[in-house]
Amino acid sequence: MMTSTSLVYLIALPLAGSAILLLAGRRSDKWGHLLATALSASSFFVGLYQLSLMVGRTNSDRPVTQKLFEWISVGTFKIDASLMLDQLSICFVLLITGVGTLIHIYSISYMSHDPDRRRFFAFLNLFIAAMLLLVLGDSYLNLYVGWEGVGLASYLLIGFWNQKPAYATASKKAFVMNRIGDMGLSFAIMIAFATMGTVSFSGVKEAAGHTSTAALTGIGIMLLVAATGKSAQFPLQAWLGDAMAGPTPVSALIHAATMVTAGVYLITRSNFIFDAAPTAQLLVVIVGAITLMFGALIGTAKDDIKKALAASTMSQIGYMILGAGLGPVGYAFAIMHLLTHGFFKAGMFLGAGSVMHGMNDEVNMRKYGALRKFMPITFATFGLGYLAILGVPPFAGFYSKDMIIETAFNSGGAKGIILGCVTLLGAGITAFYMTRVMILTFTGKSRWDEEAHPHESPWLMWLPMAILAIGSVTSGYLLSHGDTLVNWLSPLFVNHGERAELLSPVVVSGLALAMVAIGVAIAFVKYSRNEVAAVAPTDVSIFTTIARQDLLQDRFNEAVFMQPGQALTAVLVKTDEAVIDGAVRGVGRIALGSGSALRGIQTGFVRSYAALILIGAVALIAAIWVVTQ
Amino acid sequence: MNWLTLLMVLPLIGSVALAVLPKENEKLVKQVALASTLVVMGATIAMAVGFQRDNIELQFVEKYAWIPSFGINYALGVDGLALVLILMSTILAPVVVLAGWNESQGGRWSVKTFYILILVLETMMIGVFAATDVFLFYVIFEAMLIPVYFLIGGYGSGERSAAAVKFLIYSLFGGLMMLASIIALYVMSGAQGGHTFDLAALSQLQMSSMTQNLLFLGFFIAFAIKAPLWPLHTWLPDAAESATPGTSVLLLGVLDKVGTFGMIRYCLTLFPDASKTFTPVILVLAVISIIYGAILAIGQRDLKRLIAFTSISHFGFITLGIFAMTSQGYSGAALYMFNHGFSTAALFLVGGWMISRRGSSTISDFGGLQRITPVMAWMFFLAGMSSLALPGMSSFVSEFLVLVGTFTRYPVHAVIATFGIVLAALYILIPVQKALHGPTTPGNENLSDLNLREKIAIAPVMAIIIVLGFYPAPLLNVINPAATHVIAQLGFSDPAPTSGGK
Amino acid sequence: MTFTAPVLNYTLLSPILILLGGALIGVLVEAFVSKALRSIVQLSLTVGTLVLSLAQVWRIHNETSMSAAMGSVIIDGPAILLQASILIISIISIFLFADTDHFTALAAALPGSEEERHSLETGNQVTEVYPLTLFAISGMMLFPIASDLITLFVALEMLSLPLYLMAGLSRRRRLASQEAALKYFLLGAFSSAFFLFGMAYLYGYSASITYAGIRESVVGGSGNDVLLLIGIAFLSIGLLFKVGAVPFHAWSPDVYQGAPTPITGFMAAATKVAAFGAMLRIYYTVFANAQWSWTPLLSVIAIITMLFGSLVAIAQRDVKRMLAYSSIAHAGFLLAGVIALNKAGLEASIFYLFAYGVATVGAFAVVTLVRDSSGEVTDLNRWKGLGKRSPWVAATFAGFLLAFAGIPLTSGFIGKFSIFSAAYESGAKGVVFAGVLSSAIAAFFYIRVIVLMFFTDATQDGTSVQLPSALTRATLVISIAITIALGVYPAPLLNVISNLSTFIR
Amino acid sequence: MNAANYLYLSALLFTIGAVGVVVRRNAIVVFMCIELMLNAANLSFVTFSRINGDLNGQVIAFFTMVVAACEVVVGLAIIVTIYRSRRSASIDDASLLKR
Repeated sequence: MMTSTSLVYLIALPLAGSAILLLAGRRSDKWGHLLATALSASSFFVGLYQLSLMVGRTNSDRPVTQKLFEWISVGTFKIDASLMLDQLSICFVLLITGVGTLIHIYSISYMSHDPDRRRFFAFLNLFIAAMLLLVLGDSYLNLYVGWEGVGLASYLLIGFWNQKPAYATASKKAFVMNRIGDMGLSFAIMIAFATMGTVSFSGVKEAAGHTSTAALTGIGIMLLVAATGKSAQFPLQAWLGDAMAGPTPVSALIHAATMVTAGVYLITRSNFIFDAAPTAQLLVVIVGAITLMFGALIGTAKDDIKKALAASTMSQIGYMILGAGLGPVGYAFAIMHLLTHGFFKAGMFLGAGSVMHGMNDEVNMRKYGALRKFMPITFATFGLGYLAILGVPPFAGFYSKDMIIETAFNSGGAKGIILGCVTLLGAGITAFYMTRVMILTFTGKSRWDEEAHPHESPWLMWLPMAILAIGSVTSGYLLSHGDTLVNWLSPLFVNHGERAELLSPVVVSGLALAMVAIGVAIAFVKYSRNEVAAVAPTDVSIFTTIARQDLLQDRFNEAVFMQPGQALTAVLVKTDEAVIDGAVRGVGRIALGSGSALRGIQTGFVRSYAALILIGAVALIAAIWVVTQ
Repeated sequence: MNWLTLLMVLPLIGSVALAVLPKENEKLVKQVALASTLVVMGATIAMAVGFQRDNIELQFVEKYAWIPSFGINYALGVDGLALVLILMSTILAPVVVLAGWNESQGGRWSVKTFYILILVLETMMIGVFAATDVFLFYVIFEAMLIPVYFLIGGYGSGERSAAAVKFLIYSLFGGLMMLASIIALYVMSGAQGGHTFDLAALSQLQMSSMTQNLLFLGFFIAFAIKAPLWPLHTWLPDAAESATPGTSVLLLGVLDKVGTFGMIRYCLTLFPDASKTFTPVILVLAVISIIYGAILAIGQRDLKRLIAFTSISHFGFITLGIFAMTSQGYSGAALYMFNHGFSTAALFLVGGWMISRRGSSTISDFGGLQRITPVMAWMFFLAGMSSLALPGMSSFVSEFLVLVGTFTRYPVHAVIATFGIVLAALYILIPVQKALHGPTTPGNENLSDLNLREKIAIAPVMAIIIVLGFYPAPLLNVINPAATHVIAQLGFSDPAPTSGGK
Repeated sequence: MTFTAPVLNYTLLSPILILLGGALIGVLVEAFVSKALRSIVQLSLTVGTLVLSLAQVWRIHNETSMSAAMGSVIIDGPAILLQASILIISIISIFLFADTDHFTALAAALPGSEEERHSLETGNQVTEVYPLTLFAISGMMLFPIASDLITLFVALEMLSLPLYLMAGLSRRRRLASQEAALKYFLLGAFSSAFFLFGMAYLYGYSASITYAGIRESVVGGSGNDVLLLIGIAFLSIGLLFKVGAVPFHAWSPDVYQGAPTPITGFMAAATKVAAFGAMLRIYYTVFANAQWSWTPLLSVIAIITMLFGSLVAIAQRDVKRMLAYSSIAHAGFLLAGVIALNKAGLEASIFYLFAYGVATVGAFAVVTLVRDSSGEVTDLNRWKGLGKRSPWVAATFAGFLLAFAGIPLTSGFIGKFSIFSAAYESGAKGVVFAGVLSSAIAAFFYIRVIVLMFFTDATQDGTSVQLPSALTRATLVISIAITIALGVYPAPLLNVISNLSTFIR
Repeated sequence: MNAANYLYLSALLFTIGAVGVVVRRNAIVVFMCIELMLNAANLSFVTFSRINGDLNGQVIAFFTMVVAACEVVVGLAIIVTIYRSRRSASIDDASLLKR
């Protein structure tokens, strides 16, 4: 494999940025954000440069590596700190640095009033660095470092306003649930090392051939667990909604465009394992399917614009995971949807941020309405994103999502039918709740509080939105035109022969559009025709109630994990004091007690002492008698 | 040149110097103490430079007759493991002195006495790791208790004397168990070609498996008390709660390592078969300690107790790694000992500063520190991250090595132990949230942030934690040869990849 | 039958003869020297005698292996070592006698009587304690070197009778002191009756009163075992009583508490050396071949003694009683040395005896310093905060306690280690284990005292530490120095011991 | 007459003495009991001396008497002082020191 000397800069630049900003402290308040943005941008250009190099080479030579130094080496457990950039990771690099830079720019203005803006940018840079490490690491362990690094960054950013207890809790929740996922990843690594003796991607890829399906399935499932944690997939999805506590740019970058898609990357990257472990692969699909419905349903009931978008993110990632679970044919489409989603979802989040910016941080959509007139640019960009996520041709989503739906149908047998229907239904619901968001926010009558003075955001904010909007219009076409992306990625995946088509693309697109139309229609009927209450109505169906409570996910976790856990802790704390330490103290008390008891012998009367001696003598005689008999 | 003796003598010279200084001039006393610890650190580093990595023999060996009629020698020498631990001790000493600049005030006795005790303790810390004569080891092992006892009881807070007594009784009991075993070894050596306490010679003794098991237990109990292994841990939280932060650092960071160090140096070397016999039990205890310690830590309201329980969990990891009998496990454990020294130091020192500023060690009394004292808050956060073994921190490398090394031979134990990392997230983030986040709780609106001295004290610790996280090679290269050597001696070799039974 | 004139080797007997001479002179001094000079003369006389005797012991130490007085005493390596130990311990403890405040002005006077007050006021202090001490010491010197039953019995009484009296000489709490004397006397006499009866049976068994003769019959195995066993048993009672082994210990706490503290220190240290010396000689030479019969019994007694002493000591609130029980526990440890019945055991025991004796004297020396208006304060609760008031005294006491507890770098640890390893070598694993266990228990109360002194705040009750007089200070310094030195670098002494310690049979 | 009988007698006397020490309260009587034990021992000595046919036993008997005499001196001295200060010769009264 070709080696490069410049990969490290991708990571080093933003890392240096965060280090400088954190160490320099308040001194760098003036210029910190600019430096951070510049570094992120420069990292993006390094990425472009790498891309240009890569395009120039033939398929087989495209991946490049750079060994920095020997990180851990004990016995056969040898891990180099080395990076690998191939067709897959370059996509991520560009997404991360590109969208990342835009969001840096956006934040300069968005956070301008926050006293801690410098810290915010430091964390953003830290995130970029960690995320790049995640996608550039050449072994599962290196990936793991980035994996937890982004977790840390996300923790810091969700809790950026941690003086609000609720936010602090949200960040803790996110970290802990991610840790559960990370545990899965470490299991995967352990199994891999124990069975294959290596944990580097290339090594595992080779070894996978002669490793038992059982082991591979184990690894696969554990990787899936990791993915569910990081990508907020069922059953570890609960943290994403609360993660919206972070500043909106964060939600856009981390919890929409990049970090949450790491799971998809992991699964795609580990294609050689999943291809060889059908069971694991099936589980991936199931998780994806469940989550996409789960998210969609939650999305229908949320009045908080960010939470609604978060729910949709969850659901969209469900699509990607599902796609990735469909095997060789699916990987490319999963990635494609990931990229397009990166554009339109980030765009919409920034839009939401812009709206909040104008509505002094109001997030309840029931308090919006008729904002179309007041923030046209926001409306436009958001609208484009809306069309993209719906999958209306020729917008981005149309290409990426339909591909997944189509592949789902064509994955064969009942499985195919079911998955197909689920994805279709999901598309419908998506259309419904996104339309709902549009209507509640931008159309209809205004339902704001008095003090709200909605206004368009400054150019520093709408420019990134605009760029992303362009992306969400064009990216789909560009990537899929002539199967650009598919061919680009194909060398990474073992190609199986084409499957028999159940439905032709045209039919699928037709169905999908139909579903979308239905969804939109319902939404119109429900929210545009009749008046929307400024406060959420309480006389709603049980389903709505449940959906509003995120399908009871938190209640479930509390009942099943938290409360028993806390009970156990309380009990153990008591037993440690009472039983274990008690036993020790007991021994002491026994000694003391027997001591004072034996004191009784010392009566103070000479005669009793003499008696003791006499008894002793008699005892000796008795002993002798016994001996001599 | 007798490096090791030199290292042991230097602090003594320092303490003598202190003894002659006037009690009143506390500043001078502190400066002298700091200076001597720094000198020792320098000397240690100088020695470490001369250490030949790939040589598995003991190095810097010294041997003089001490009590010939019992075949007792004053014999010193270090292998990679001992060297690393001595390094840790001598680096921590100045940090502790500098960090705890004022913690010696308000004790029962003068500041002077405090630092004399510290320096005497440092001598013993070096000796206990360097001793290669079992008797010498035992002597130091026991004698060490006395200065610590007075440090806790004389300068601690709260139920200090009770805690000190508990610590002493526990340790003495363990020590006597070990003494019984040592006597037995001595007698056996007499029966098999001359009384001796030379470690190498004793490891050649022939003994029935029954005897070996009993003697092993004698040693192991002593060490399991030192490196608190469930269920012999209950002295640690009390001690840590009462001791001054600096003392706690030396106690948990260094002295408790004697336990895990002893398991390797004495239990494994002297009783290989017994070690194998008891491995299953010990592994279970280790795993219990990991989980139990973590859960208890989550349940604590007092910051110092919380840190103590996290250490119990960490010692579980170390023990697990030792008895996994794989090179990864062993090196991981050895590295873990080193790292734990520093992450605990960080936690205790920063925690100590928080406590002394707030005048309370109850976690819920803090709150919103991140806004008031950002630097201190950051340091505490970083220390916490290192304690939960975040990748990029040195502790991650060691913890992961332990887990991987264990998994290859004892997957089930490894899997259960891994749940510890989730609990770790909880026991660190809960205090972080309570103490650093949220609104500022009344009472600490105007706490002061770290001053320059404190920053200087904590900086090297953090530096080590992070640098070793990305580049642990320097230590691993020293440890690995010893690791492979020991594992081989026990007749083990790393399990080959199984290909999952295909 | 004809009597042959006895042949005496005066050189070998000289240490004892010197002591006796000194004692007699002391009696005369008591009679004729004016009361002003009396104490100082007595003291210097006594010390001089002791030093002279010690010098004499040194002179004869390498012309050993000879039996003096027609084989009724044997001067051999162990004898020299034991005599030297006794003398050294006596010297450092005699310094404590100098402070006459401990002793009643006039033992004959009624407590609280006009007579007593008068003699106090006129400073008419009788100093018979010095000659008594010398007599006792000479008995102690004779006890371990006796090699026939008569000498043994006479020596026993020689060392006991003065001690009975000395126990009653306290100036304060005289009733208690007299009671102590009475108890000590009655029980002592009682036990010596057993001792005598045992002698009778040994004589009956072997038709000989010399160790050599008895050993022959034991080796030969001829004769009636019942006689032998009863003999051994009853003889042992006498000896075990002297060393204070359970169940023959009961006197020691009361006597230790009642007697004047300097006496207690002297008694606790020196008597143990003498009694164990005799015991070692008898068991190692005379009864060695009847081992099968007595080791089990002795082991049981040893175990009970260790555990009993340690356990009861925990519950004590009086320093002197606490030390008494600790000395019981130590008697148990020393019995382990007797049981060992090998060279290592002998060496260990001798080392232990010396180390323990010195530390004991030192400990009691500290006790003499802690006082209030009405004399010594032995209630532990009033020792609180001693470390604050006078750190050095407290630290010294802590040092002795650590030695008793057998913490490394003190003489106690080396002693404990050597004696246990010897016992283990001879297969007495049970005893060793009990020993280790009781050491753990014992540590508990030694530490408790340290906590009291250092970690608890003083109660304002007029308890104060008297500034040690030059002589007391000497005692303290010498004993702590020896205690530490023997802990850090015992090699020289151990070598001396191992060169000398073989019994002549 | 069989010498063994003297031994039985002496054993008997010894036991009586020992029991006496334990049961009697008066210091003097107790002391007498001890004397009885000593003399029992003497009796055995003499008897054994007879059995073994040498004089050692009898010599010891003499020694014993001397020693016993000394004991009497010391003992009486102590008992008398106690009596004078307590106005009672009952050894049970003297029990200040206990536990």
